[in-house]
Amino acid sequence: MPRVLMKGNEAFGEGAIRAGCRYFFGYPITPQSELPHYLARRLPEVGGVYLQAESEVAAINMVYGAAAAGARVMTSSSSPGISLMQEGISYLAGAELPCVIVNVMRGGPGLGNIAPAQSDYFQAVKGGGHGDYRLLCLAPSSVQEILDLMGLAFDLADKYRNPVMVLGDGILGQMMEPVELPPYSGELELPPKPWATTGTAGRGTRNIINSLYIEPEELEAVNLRLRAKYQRMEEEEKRWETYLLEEAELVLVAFGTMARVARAAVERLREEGIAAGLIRPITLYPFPDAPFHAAFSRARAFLVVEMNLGQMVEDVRLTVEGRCPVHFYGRTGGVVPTVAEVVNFAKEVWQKL
Amino acid sequence: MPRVLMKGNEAFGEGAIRAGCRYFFGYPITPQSELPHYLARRLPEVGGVYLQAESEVAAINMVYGAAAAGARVMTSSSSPGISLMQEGISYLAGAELPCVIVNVMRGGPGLGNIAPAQSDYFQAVKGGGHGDYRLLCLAPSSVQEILDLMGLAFDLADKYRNPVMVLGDGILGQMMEPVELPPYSGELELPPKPWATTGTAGRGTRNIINSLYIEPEELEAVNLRLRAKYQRMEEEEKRWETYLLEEAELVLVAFGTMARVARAAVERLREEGIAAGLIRPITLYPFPDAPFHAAFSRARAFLVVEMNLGQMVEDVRLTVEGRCPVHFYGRTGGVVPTVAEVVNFAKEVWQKL
Amino acid sequence: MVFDRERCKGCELCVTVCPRKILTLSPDLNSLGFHPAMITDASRCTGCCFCALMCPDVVITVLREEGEDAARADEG
Amino acid sequence: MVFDRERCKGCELCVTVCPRKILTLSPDLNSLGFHPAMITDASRCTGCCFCALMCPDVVITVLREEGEDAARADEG
Amino acid sequence: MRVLFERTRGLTSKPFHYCPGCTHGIIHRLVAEVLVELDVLEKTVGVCPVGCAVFAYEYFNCDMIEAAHGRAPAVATGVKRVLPDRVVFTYQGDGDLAAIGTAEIVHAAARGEKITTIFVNNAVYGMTGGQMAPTTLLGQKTTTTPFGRRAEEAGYPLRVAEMLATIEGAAYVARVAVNSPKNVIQAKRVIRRAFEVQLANLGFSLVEVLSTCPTNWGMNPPEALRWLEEKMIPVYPLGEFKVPREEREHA
Amino acid sequence: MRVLFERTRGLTSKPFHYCPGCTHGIIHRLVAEVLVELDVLEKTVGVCPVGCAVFAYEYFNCDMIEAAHGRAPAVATGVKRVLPDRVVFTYQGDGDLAAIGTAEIVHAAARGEKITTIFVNNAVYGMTGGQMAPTTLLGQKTTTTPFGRRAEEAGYPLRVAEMLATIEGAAYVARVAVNSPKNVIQAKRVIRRAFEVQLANLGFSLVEVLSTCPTNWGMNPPEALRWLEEKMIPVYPLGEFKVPREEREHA
Amino acid sequence: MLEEVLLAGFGGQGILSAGMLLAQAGMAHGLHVAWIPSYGPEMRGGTANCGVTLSDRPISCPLVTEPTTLLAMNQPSLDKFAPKVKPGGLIIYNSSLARWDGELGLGRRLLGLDATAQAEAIGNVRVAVNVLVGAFIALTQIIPLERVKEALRVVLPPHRHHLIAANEKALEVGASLALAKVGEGIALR
Amino acid sequence: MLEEVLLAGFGGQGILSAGMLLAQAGMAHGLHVAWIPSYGPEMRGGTANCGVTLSDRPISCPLVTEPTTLLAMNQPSLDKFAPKVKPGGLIIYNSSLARWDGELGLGRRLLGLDATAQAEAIGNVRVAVNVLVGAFIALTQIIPLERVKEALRVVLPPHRHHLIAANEKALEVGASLALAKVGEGIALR
Ligand SMILES: Cc1ncc(C[n+]2csc(CCOP(=O)(O)OP(=O)(O)O)c2C)c(N)n1
Ligand SMILES: Cc1ncc(C[n+]2csc(CCOP(=O)(O)OP(=O)(O)O)c2C)c(N)n1
Ligand code: SF4
Ligand code: SF4
Ligand code: SF4
Ligand code: SF4
Repeated sequence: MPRVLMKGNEAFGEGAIRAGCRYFFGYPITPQSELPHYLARRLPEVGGVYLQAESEVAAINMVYGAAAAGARVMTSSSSPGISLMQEGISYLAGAELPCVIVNVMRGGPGLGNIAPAQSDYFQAVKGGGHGDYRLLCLAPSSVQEILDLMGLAFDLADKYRNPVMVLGDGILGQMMEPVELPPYSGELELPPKPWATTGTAGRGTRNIINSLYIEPEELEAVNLRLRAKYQRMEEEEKRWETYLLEEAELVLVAFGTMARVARAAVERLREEGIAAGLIRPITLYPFPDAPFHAAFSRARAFLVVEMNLGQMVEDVRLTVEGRCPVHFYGRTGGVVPTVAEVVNFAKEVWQKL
Repeated sequence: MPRVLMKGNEAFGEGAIRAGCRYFFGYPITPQSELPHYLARRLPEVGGVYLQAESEVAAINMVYGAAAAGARVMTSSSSPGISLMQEGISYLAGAELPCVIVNVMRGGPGLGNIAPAQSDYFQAVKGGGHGDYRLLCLAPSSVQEILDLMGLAFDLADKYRNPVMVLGDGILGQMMEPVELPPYSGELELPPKPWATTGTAGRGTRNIINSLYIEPEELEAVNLRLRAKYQRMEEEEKRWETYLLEEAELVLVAFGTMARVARAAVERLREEGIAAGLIRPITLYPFPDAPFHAAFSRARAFLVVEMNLGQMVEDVRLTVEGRCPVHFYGRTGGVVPTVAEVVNFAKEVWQKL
Repeated sequence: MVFDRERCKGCELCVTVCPRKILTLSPDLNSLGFHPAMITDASRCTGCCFCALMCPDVVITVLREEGEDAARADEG
Repeated sequence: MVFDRERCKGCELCVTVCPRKILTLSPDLNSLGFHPAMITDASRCTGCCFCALMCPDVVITVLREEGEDAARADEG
Repeated sequence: MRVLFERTRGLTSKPFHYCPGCTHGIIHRLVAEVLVELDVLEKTVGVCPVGCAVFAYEYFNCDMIEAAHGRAPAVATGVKRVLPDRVVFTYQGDGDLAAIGTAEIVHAAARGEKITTIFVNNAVYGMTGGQMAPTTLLGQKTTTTPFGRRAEEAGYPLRVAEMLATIEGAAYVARVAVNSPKNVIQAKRVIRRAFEVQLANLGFSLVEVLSTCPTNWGMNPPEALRWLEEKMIPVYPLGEFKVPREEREHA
Repeated sequence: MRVLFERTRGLTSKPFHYCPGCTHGIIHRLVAEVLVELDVLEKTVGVCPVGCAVFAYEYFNCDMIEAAHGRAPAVATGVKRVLPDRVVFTYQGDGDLAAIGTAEIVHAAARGEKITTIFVNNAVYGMTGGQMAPTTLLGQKTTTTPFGRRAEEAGYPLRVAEMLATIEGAAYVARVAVNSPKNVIQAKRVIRRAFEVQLANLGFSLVEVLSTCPTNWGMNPPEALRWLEEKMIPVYPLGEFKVPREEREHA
Repeated sequence: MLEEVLLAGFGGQGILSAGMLLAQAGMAHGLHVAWIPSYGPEMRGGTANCGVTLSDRPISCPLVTEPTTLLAMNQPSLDKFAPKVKPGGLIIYNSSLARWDGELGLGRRLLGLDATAQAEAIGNVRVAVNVLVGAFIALTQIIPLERVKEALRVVLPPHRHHLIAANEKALEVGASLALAKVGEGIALR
Repeated sequence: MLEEVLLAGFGGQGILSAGMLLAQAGMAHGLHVAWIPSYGPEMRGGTANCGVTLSDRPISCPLVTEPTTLLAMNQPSLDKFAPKVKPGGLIIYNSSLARWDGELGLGRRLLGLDATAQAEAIGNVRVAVNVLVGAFIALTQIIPLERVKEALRVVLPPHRHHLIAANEKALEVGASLALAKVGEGIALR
């Protein structure tokens, strides 16, 4: 398999193309701009459409239109731009339209900066928009995984007719790593979308894409149908990776770039004789509880490390439910915790156990 | 004290005026439109400015400008409109600008409907926008309390230089109840805002309102300063009401309109000999944990009731941390659980204890 | 002319624009609670369709016996 | 003429617009790593200020001895 | 029996929910008739606004999408880019298009997006209870200009057709009214023209239709027609503001 | 010694972070000089965009606010409504104003908001790495139009001054360029005029300034000035597109 | 004492104001009150209804889901809400526009008054709803009729004060018709 | 084996491409590699730096916070990053634009090469950074120099392929200068 050096932002794009995505609507923002640059070049080559929208608000609504028309479609942005998409995301969820949204997170709040961060976790997994909806949320931690998860993202979006968010950060977007890139095989056989609004010709009945249900009981029924989907996701789609978890007494928990740092920290802690291990959630929603349950028998403490001031730690605490202490170490505003910092903090936790 | 019959939406407006708010920027949306209608009439009477913005995005940014200029200022909307404000809210938090945002929640996701709901709880308390910020969030449950909490909201916004969200719902906005309305005394003495951008004349130094800190360490310092504020809020601003909590074995938890229904349910349960009680959080962030701690000694179960599919219940579970079972009953999409439904569900829970 | 009574909301736009003034609202209510429009003197209708063009609820169908046109043309 | 050397980014806009062609970039670098602009023959400067008007970094101050204007006027 | 006028199959049989005398209904009919007459109903995808026409998906007898408030042109763009051989239109009110959706309509025009927009200007926000719209006339009372719109605080009426006509990608921009049979006939001609421009791939087309809102204007329907004629048309003159380049050259 | 030209106190002493030869710096200086000459610096509040001028708050020697991308006109509106006797201006790029901020600028104009907007049109998104702007010329290569902007996919250049001039509340709308000393002098005159319109409470004023982006145009600074002259000005003609009503009547 | 009144009818029949009238009068009479409209899709000419709670104790839940009294101004309202009335509750309907043929049971009392006709006789159809309100007051005696009349002055905007007389008349007509019917015995269905 | 290289200098000195060159060559040589730029505010003409990790084991953390080697192309980069180099690490700097007078300690090795001057001699200032890269390769032997030369073909876009010779030359010059200096003994500071 040929290995090539690829930027994370390009891998989002190439992964999308290989998943059969032919439509991109977006608005430039650092640190994800190489993604639109890549697709502006690459999509025309495969007969697709790259369109720079006038804003993120327009972009997400173009995605809505293209998804309604039955296409595999995506957008991408970074934190402030994703905030602007919240109404549109809620509409996509409400109208049950599949699409993929990439957030290459940067420092916040406000204009913040363009350094890497993970402080949009809550927004992604609890619903930054209005209403009782959820996004299926994937968190790659290497360039290869970006490529792979983009394929999964489009499949899951179609499977559940739900928007899927792929959460990256400035480092993941900017860094290059070798990836295995099989020769590109062209068009995929994609699942049919008989519900799409493509004109009634040849169908007879009208298709309608809508999220308005003026009668509360009807809207509740829609919400219950959505919830049933989310429950199905919780049963079928939880994904995670563990590292040295079996005999771990101190369990680090981290996602994305932070999981790379945490993994190196686990290695160093092991070198120093501390029985550390790692849980890396790959799906952030649904949040993977199984590895925690597996860890309870031996774990004496959990240590959640994030590039924020404590967000995923809440889901960990909801999972652990007081069974053992949950600690947190985070840096924010674009500061990336170093391996040394995490190791030091972990040792402090360990000593106090 | 004269009592007058007043609509909740009008009480938001009158409460703001009595708190010294003279600037309103907003965009119409049901079920909160009586609020702008009221202020369009009332603000000119007190020398204030009512301005209908071209959108919620513009409205929240006008609020940003007016707050930067040192004014007490507010906006209001309902769910989809609040989603559109998420970027602006994150900027307000990042630039530490005080203001009040009213969300009269309706059924979602998407266009949903205009019936009452509480499904924007997550968005309000976990941060629907990007970054590590928090809104101070107040939840009135009667028209009188709307009037009172609006005053508190403006004071807290100024005290913390942070946006404050007041969460209502369609019922609270639309219903009329008698309120005590002391004769209006006119101008308030408001705290000075030496940081406001009002022109350098008479000051010499320049004031700058900003949320951009290109160096990660600087942005982190800002975030840590914000966190220190949030911790101060957690120490000083938690507010709640309890009802028959002292001897309660089954503790209902509800906010806003739902707390009215829950209170009636507690009364009925008591009539039926079940030792029910109620915790009604008034601040949703910071979430009031004290009454839970007070309840642990006797409580055998918590029952959270919401007009959504389960949002505040997460904060309850984070507070209870597995100490005793936490149950949930919710309706969504604009359906309001009736007293009878809540009573029935509570009895089921009770019987299984 | 055929009025779809149950769709009519009694807005009187047809009544207003009829050049012959032969439309009016009927005194009784339809099930929506509106007084539906009706024609008072069908024989004077020229088939100009102004009423149908202006009816916001697409209540009116205008029909015409073959050959009727010529007969009416000289009337007005 | 005074150039604030350390602000200059060597963009050459001043050089381009000088009607007398008496500006150039100096061969040495300033601390930003740019070759700053300099004047080659101050005596030929007419004080037209074109350079200062075009300098995006407000590097240039144009000064003039009293009475100098008249002396230069007939030169060009 | 000859049928001089009958309900078009471009509409479903569902009765409109509009207020008595609201001319939204006339405009619906015209659009539906044009789609049938151009024989494109089966390949049309319509996009509804948020506004009184929010339920338009129940009336137009073709595939329909409900867009977020103001975003119909973006949604239509998404559809058209995926399905360039379909006919795509948006139907939008003046709050939807001229306020919250300003950026979306300007840029759909700037891109020369091959869609058709039916823009219903009734000088007020109908659905939400009669608030001021960008198109509200000076002096007009609404629920948010209770003392009448004053330019000093609330600005001036926005002339959308004139503004969009300055944009290169806008191939056809016209304003019509539906206050009289004559104007209704003309409106239909213009709407047809707008769709023909789309079918000929000439660029973006928009028809601004002056319409009534008896409910929020506080008038009965015939009065509302007169108000439209007497007050609105002087501020919003009817006519074609932009025609496709070729036609201009031949003129 | 007579000073023919010196740094204005309207600017702080902070060196600009702009690329070598970027004419953002010239425009900053002109605005600062005008504020000093009109003697309003101490009562001015400026609003910065998101774009290369994002750090403008470090350069203008007056109170400054950093707005969200595109929202400067809304922010300025908030300020001006609270402080009607202050001078309020926005400084915005063509991504900021003509793309994401379209609705805000159109409606600030429609409201006749008494603010002044300095609109820097450099035909590209500078800060984020040279993507297409709404003002990018046809055929121009950018990072998101790698094969040159084609109208078919990416639409036509938006002429902001011409579009805004159709709006009643816009009192003064003009386009200038800063590619030559002569044009710089004219630009300053026009910017001064725009602020005078604000001071006279006549309504909204906007100056579109054609500016260079040598970095993203891939040219050296003198080449960029020539490109502006030869390519941009023909598409974006200079001139006053709207002057206050009084002046029009006297003309 | 707790009365949960549901008023329902066509938009334009003055349902919401009639509810406010009750709430205002109740408040003036020293009761705890709450008024909640159902604000459906902003379709004009649709249906309108509101709930009014009148109580001598603080009102926990202001929502009226099982009314003790229904005032129904048209057929759809009567059909829809009559079955929701509490056992033993009261239903007063506008027999000019609605009729009841079904079963109710559970001791609910049913009273039809030709409110629209009465209002036309008074000279203003729009006061019809107050015929039902007057009847409700007369039958329950929850608030003195005088208080309700006084409340008209607060609830009606000044430019409608010329309609006070007609409204008072409607209240009176309703009250006396109801009392007369009580004399006749209200149907128990 | 694990090398964490930090390359730093002015924007425009080709720092990022030089890092990519190392990563590409490392990958071709069968190593695990990662490349991370620091992407500061998009101010042109500022500083640029990137980290390259080269390892024979999978790379856990691709961030280079304590480099084993620093390649510094100008004074600010040298000043800023030299103190961050791991104990025993290697620092190679462009002595045409930077000088080091301070203390380093911890066994770090310091080597100054007049890269800019050498590049000018070669005929293209922009290849200067590869003088340092060549030196790094020669001193660490982590990848054969040939592999690095081959990688030029991948990293340089086709329209820059005419520059391959100059780049190769710079790599060679750097390598031989470094080996010569090693002969002389690299300063331990
Ligand atoms: C984001 C958002 N903001 C506001 C609303 C509320 N809203 C619904 S329709 C409407 C305006 C309708 O006016 P117009 O577009 O003129 O259409 P009309 O009803 O007059 O036909 C508004 C503000 C909404 N649904 N979503
Ligand atoms: C909501 C949001 N979207 C996108 C961005 C990224 N962004 C920053 S500046 C900019 C465009 C800058 O271009 P322009 O306004 O033309 O100014 P210039 O840099 O050319 O001076 C963009 C898209 C952002 N910061 N926020
Ligand atoms: S125009 Fe139509 S809806 Fe109106 S009265 Fe005539 S038939 Fe009825
Ligand atoms: S214009 Fe200014 S920055 Fe450019 S070279 Fe001349 S002095 Fe230097
Ligand atoms: S509110 Fe106005 S626009 Fe809406 S349906 Fe009624 S009359 Fe028509
Ligand atoms: S990127 Fe362009 S606009 Fe930005 S500072 Fe550089 S030259 Fe100026």
